[in-house]
Amino acid sequence: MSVELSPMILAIFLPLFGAIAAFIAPRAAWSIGLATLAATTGAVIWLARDVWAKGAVMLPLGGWGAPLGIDLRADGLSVAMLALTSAVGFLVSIAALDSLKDAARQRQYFWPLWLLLLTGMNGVYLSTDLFNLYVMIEVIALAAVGLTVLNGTRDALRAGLEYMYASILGALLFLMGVGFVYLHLGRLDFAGLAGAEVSGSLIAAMALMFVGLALKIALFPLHFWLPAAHANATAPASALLSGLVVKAALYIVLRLAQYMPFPSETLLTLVGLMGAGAVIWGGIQALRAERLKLLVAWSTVAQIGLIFVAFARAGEMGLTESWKAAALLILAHGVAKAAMFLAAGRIKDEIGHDVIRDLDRAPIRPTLAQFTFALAAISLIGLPPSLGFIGKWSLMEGAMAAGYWHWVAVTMAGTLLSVAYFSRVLTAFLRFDRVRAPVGEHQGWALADAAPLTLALAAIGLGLMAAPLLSFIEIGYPFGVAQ
Amino acid sequence: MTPDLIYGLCGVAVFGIGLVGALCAQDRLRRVLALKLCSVGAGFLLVVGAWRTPPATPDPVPHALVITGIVVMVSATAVALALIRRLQSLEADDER
Amino acid sequence: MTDAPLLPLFILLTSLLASPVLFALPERAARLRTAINLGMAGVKLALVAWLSLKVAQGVIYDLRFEVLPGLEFKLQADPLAILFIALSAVLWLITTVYSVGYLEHGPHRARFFGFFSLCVAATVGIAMSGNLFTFLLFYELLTLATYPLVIHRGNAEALRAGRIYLIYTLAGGLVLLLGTLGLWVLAGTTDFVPGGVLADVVAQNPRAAQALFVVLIGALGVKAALVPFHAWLPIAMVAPAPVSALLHAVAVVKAGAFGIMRVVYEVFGIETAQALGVTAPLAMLAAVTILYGSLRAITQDDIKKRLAYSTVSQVSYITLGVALASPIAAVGALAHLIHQGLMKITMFMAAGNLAEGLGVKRVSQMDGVGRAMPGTMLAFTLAALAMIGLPPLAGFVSKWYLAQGGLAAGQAWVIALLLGSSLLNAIYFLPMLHRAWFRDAAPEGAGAPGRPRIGWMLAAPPVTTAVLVLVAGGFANAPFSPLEWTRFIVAIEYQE
Amino acid sequence: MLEIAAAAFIALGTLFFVAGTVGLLRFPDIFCRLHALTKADGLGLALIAVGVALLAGTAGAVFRIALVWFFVAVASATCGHLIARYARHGVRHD
Amino acid sequence: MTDPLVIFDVALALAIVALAVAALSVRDLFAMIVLFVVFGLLSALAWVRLSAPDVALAEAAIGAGVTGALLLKTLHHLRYVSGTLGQQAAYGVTPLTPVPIGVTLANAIFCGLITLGLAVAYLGAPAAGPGFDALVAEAMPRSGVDHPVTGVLLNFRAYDTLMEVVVLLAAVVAVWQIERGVSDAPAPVLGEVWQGFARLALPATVVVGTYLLWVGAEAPGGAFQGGAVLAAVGLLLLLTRAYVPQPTHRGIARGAFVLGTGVFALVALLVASGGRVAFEYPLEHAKTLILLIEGMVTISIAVTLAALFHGREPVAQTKGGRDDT
Repeated sequence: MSVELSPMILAIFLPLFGAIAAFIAPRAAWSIGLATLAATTGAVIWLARDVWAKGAVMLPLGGWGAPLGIDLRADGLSVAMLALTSAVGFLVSIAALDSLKDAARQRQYFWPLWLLLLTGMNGVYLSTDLFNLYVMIEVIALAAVGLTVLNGTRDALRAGLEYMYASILGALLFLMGVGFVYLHLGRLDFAGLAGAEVSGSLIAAMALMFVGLALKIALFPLHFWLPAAHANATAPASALLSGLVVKAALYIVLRLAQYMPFPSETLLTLVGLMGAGAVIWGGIQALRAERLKLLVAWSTVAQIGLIFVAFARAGEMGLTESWKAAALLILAHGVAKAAMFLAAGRIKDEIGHDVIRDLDRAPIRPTLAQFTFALAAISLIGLPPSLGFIGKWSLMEGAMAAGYWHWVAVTMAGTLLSVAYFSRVLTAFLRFDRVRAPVGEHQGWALADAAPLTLALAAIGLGLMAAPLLSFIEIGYPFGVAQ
Repeated sequence: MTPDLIYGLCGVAVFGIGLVGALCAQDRLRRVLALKLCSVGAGFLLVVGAWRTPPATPDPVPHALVITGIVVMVSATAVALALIRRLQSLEADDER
Repeated sequence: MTDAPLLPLFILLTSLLASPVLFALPERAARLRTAINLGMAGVKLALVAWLSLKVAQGVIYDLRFEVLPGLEFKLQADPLAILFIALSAVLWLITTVYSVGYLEHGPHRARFFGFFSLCVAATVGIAMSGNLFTFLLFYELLTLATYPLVIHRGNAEALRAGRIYLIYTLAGGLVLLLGTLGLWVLAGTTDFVPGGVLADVVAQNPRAAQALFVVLIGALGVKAALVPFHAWLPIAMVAPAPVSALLHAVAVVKAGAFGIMRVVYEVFGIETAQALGVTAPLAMLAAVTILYGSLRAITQDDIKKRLAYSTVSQVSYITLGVALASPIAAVGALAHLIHQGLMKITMFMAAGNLAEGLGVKRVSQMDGVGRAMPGTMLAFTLAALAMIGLPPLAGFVSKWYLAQGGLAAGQAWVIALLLGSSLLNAIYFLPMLHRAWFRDAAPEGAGAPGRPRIGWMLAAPPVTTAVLVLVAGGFANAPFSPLEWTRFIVAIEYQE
Repeated sequence: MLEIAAAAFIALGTLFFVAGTVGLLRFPDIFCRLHALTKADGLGLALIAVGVALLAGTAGAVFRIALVWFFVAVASATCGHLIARYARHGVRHD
Repeated sequence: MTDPLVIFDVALALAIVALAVAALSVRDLFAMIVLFVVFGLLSALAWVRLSAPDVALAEAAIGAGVTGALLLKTLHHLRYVSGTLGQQAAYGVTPLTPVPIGVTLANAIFCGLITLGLAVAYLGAPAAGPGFDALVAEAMPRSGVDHPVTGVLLNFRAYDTLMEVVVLLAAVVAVWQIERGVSDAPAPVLGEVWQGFARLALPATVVVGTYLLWVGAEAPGGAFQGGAVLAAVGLLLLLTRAYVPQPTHRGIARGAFVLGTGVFALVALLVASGGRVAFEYPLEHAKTLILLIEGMVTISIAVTLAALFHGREPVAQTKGGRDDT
């Protein structure tokens, strides 16, 4: 009797077993963690090959099949998200080895929490059931809160508690939405949603789920919890939270938009307006932020806004294409923001603080981390040839073709704002006339910088891979076409 | 006036009350409690939804879902309470 | 077909790949760094020579790589590209020698040369871009690569200048993105094709085409320092001398002017642009810039600032030549692309030598410097006279063709403009020459005659470029001279 | 017949509960209130348990009802004790 | 003539709503928790009325019982660290900044409107139409159990249930992580009567918990309800100091936390052979496997809930109580 493995099951179960092992054996946690990440990445590659060869693949768990049972489904988009998660996760894990090397206790808990987080995220990307999604986002929420407060400082705990409240409330709004879906349809799988007629309770369900997810995504004006939480967490945790965790809820919004009969142009405009608000407000706050990590966190708020603008860029008619722009921006932000948070953490560690105004007073210059930060900024600003640029290009192209000039204007304003706030940081990196002590020479290579640098280079280089990337995420994903 | 209607409205009301608490309550403990009220409200909706016609044998699936929801909620509550305890300890240390 | 289809890519990679290596080199490894720098510059020069030969034989290079569906990263090596690459390859080598000498003991050399290399790679990329999308890519890369060079000194003044530079150029880049997108949406392609790709659009929707023209020229005008987008250029002269030399002669300003050429000739097409009625306003704008730059130059005491305003004025000759829409003027414009580069780089390197060797930074300190540094000042004098347009120097050749073109296009006012501008050039350059050669040095102060402490790596480059100025003017009709090559290009652009 | 008896028991039990509740609301201090609650509710519960047991069909059910009565009685006695103790001495820690 | 039970239903619903309002508005936090527990119990009663005894059991045991215990424990801790243990009532332990009444009012109106909207949507919902009941009825014979809710939990939607246990695991990992270095509030002395009660209650609770687990296969009850009741045993042990967690017990505790998840996931994975997929139990072994999973999950739930109540990880007390950087 041989066990038949499926890559989808492995993508969820490997991190789960890894988390269990890492929790039971704290001393070996880091090696278990890295091995698990490597194995999970392998499973995702296996899955990607399957999807590439066969198109979307399904797995009816327990053999029951939806709607009674729960199906796992992988198509281009979900594999792209899985790949983003495991690749970024792997590199962040490597970086975590170094940045947690002096904190035994943090290290001991980092790995089980992070692997549980990975379980939850992979589960989200493969799920096709609304209630299952609710459970998954709770797994993510608890593990993410644990990571947020890993360093145990008072600010981190305060931020973590706010995050927890927002997260639970978001999940409960989602659950209430699930209740309304059940009330109306009598089933909870995506396929059931796809053919549903629009009714009052379905609109209520959608509104509840959207608001709940927006709370988890930190979409303006529900972003209040994010900057403090992401800025005060320890660097690898920040990278995971900002780069990956937010994306899980974003992905659910994309899926819901795919399967829900989207009711109106007005709603899409509203979503776009919220995104525009985030772009502007996040940009202004980033300009005013005094600390490096806070600036980076506010830039996450702005970037999330941009993703929603991309989603709304061409109205209801353009939705069949717009999601691709949003997906590209999601991938771009995931890679670049992880790199940026890791780099910011390195800079903070080396210099000893992260007050932007005084960064240039330090005689120590972590050159490579600063370089990494700059590369990540290029992608986040959206300068060519980075993936961020390609995403922004798709956004503006669609908006322009549809004559939605206001979204073009918002994007340009957001770009200028991001130039302004990132140049504050770059200026501090390159200023030398206020240093008290002689500046050390070239800092040389540090192994801790390897992971963030790789991520930043990927954020730039993936821009040139955009065409194959796009054709991959289109596999098995007939957006806007009811199944 | 059937029980499902009565309790359905009751659930919606409890959810709304919880929402008010989650947004307005200032005490940390009270906010946790408010969130728990929201979850009970959502539970009501699902249990009521199980009462499809004919109401003789309610649908078991939502029942299972609500049980799952209750366990998930107690986990989340425990984490939130642990955060509150730790935070309060730290803040009390600061005052001294 | 070709025997080395990837040749353009190799030319791009010589400097693009040199850059990370230079970044990674430790600060101490000065000799290795110099070796890599000069070696790569030499290799590039050889490759460019090979490429020019091939292109002259009619070989077509065309490299494509799909980035988004239908949207390509495209490198091509047409004669216009060769013109610009050749300029950058020659001047890179010379400037590298100069920079090595200039920065001999300065800080952050690894960083400097890394970005320097990247900057040249961007320039080469701009030259070889086969479509506006690729052009945009390298245009932004150029901005990013030059910013650290501009603020190399790392003090408050440099950072302020850098910030202004970044705001101007990135905003310009953003507008260029808008224009590129507009082109993509309107025409469905961003390719550079002689004769343009917008004929249909202009016929159907002239307003949109006009708007597109304004957006594109506005975006490129920032780097080309067209009034009113010129303010960054005089401020950015706080950069070290080799950077200023490169910025003014090859990289940034020329990238803008080159972009205007591509847009007018190969996006709109000269006939379409004329039909659209947009060339005349562009010519007027160029004329205003020429006069404005010269007028401002007169009052500047800082040598580099005076040179910077002179650049504002001189680069617009190129735009003027393009906008006059006559083949002869076009020859002048293209020749000036080269000639202005040679002249201006000479002057900036000379100015750098004055500052390094004698501490002279202001015009008022220049008394008697000719005797202290005769070689450098001879080169400076030659370049200044060429700028004014003294025959048979290089500047004269381009002005001559521009004037001819103006006449041919029935725009006689161009002659007046050129004469006026030459007069202004004389007004601001001749006093400098007078001070340098005919005044005695002040007994004390910065310009005091002493032993100038500059090595051959600083002294030789300006002399070399001055000789090139002489040669380019004197042998303008020789085969493979810039002028000959521009005639070849104009024949293509005007589809004769 | 059995049903009438059961109804009577339950009604009587409810009466005790009402009395206990009135005591809880009306009595002046904590000890009196405890007294009313524990006494009246204990008896009320017993009466209701008997009434329900009369209606129950099987012996097993009767046994379970008895268990319910027993545990509630023990628990309420313990709770009453703890409350009284707290009211008398306050919380003590070791 | 309306059904007399309707009056009961309306009264119960009103009581539930009133308790919810009271719990949020009462000033004394202790009273708040008590009102909340009553609210939970009445909700459970309402769910019995809606023929959902499993849910009612779970809500009474976990939603009201364990949650109430957790809240009380936290309140006790907060009063201890803020030095207000001696006071009669606990009027808030978080330092409050006064909020303009307008803001509160606006929030309340906003939530009211949302609730009104939801109520309208609910009333407009066509509650008729097919649910899962037919599908469940059809699939029950192949599930290996006789009770539909257990069938759904451990077979049809076993994946959800696995993830729910994972949530519990995540919670206990997070709590151990969060509470490191927090010193424990002294437990109150409860006296001999209480000790005696605990001696009586302990064995009874164990029996009830095990019974609930066992009966789950054919009647209301199951792993979660059983686990919660067994967790009460843990609570009793902890409160009576019959059991004091020691640092040396951590390994066992970790093992107990992950036991349910681990066994559940392993079984789910290992049954996937011979054309079956994950979670597809072979019919002849379904009952055994489900019972195995339920048993392990029950142990994990009981230990985990008790650990959540106890809070911090038992560590050797070093100076200052903190062993981290």
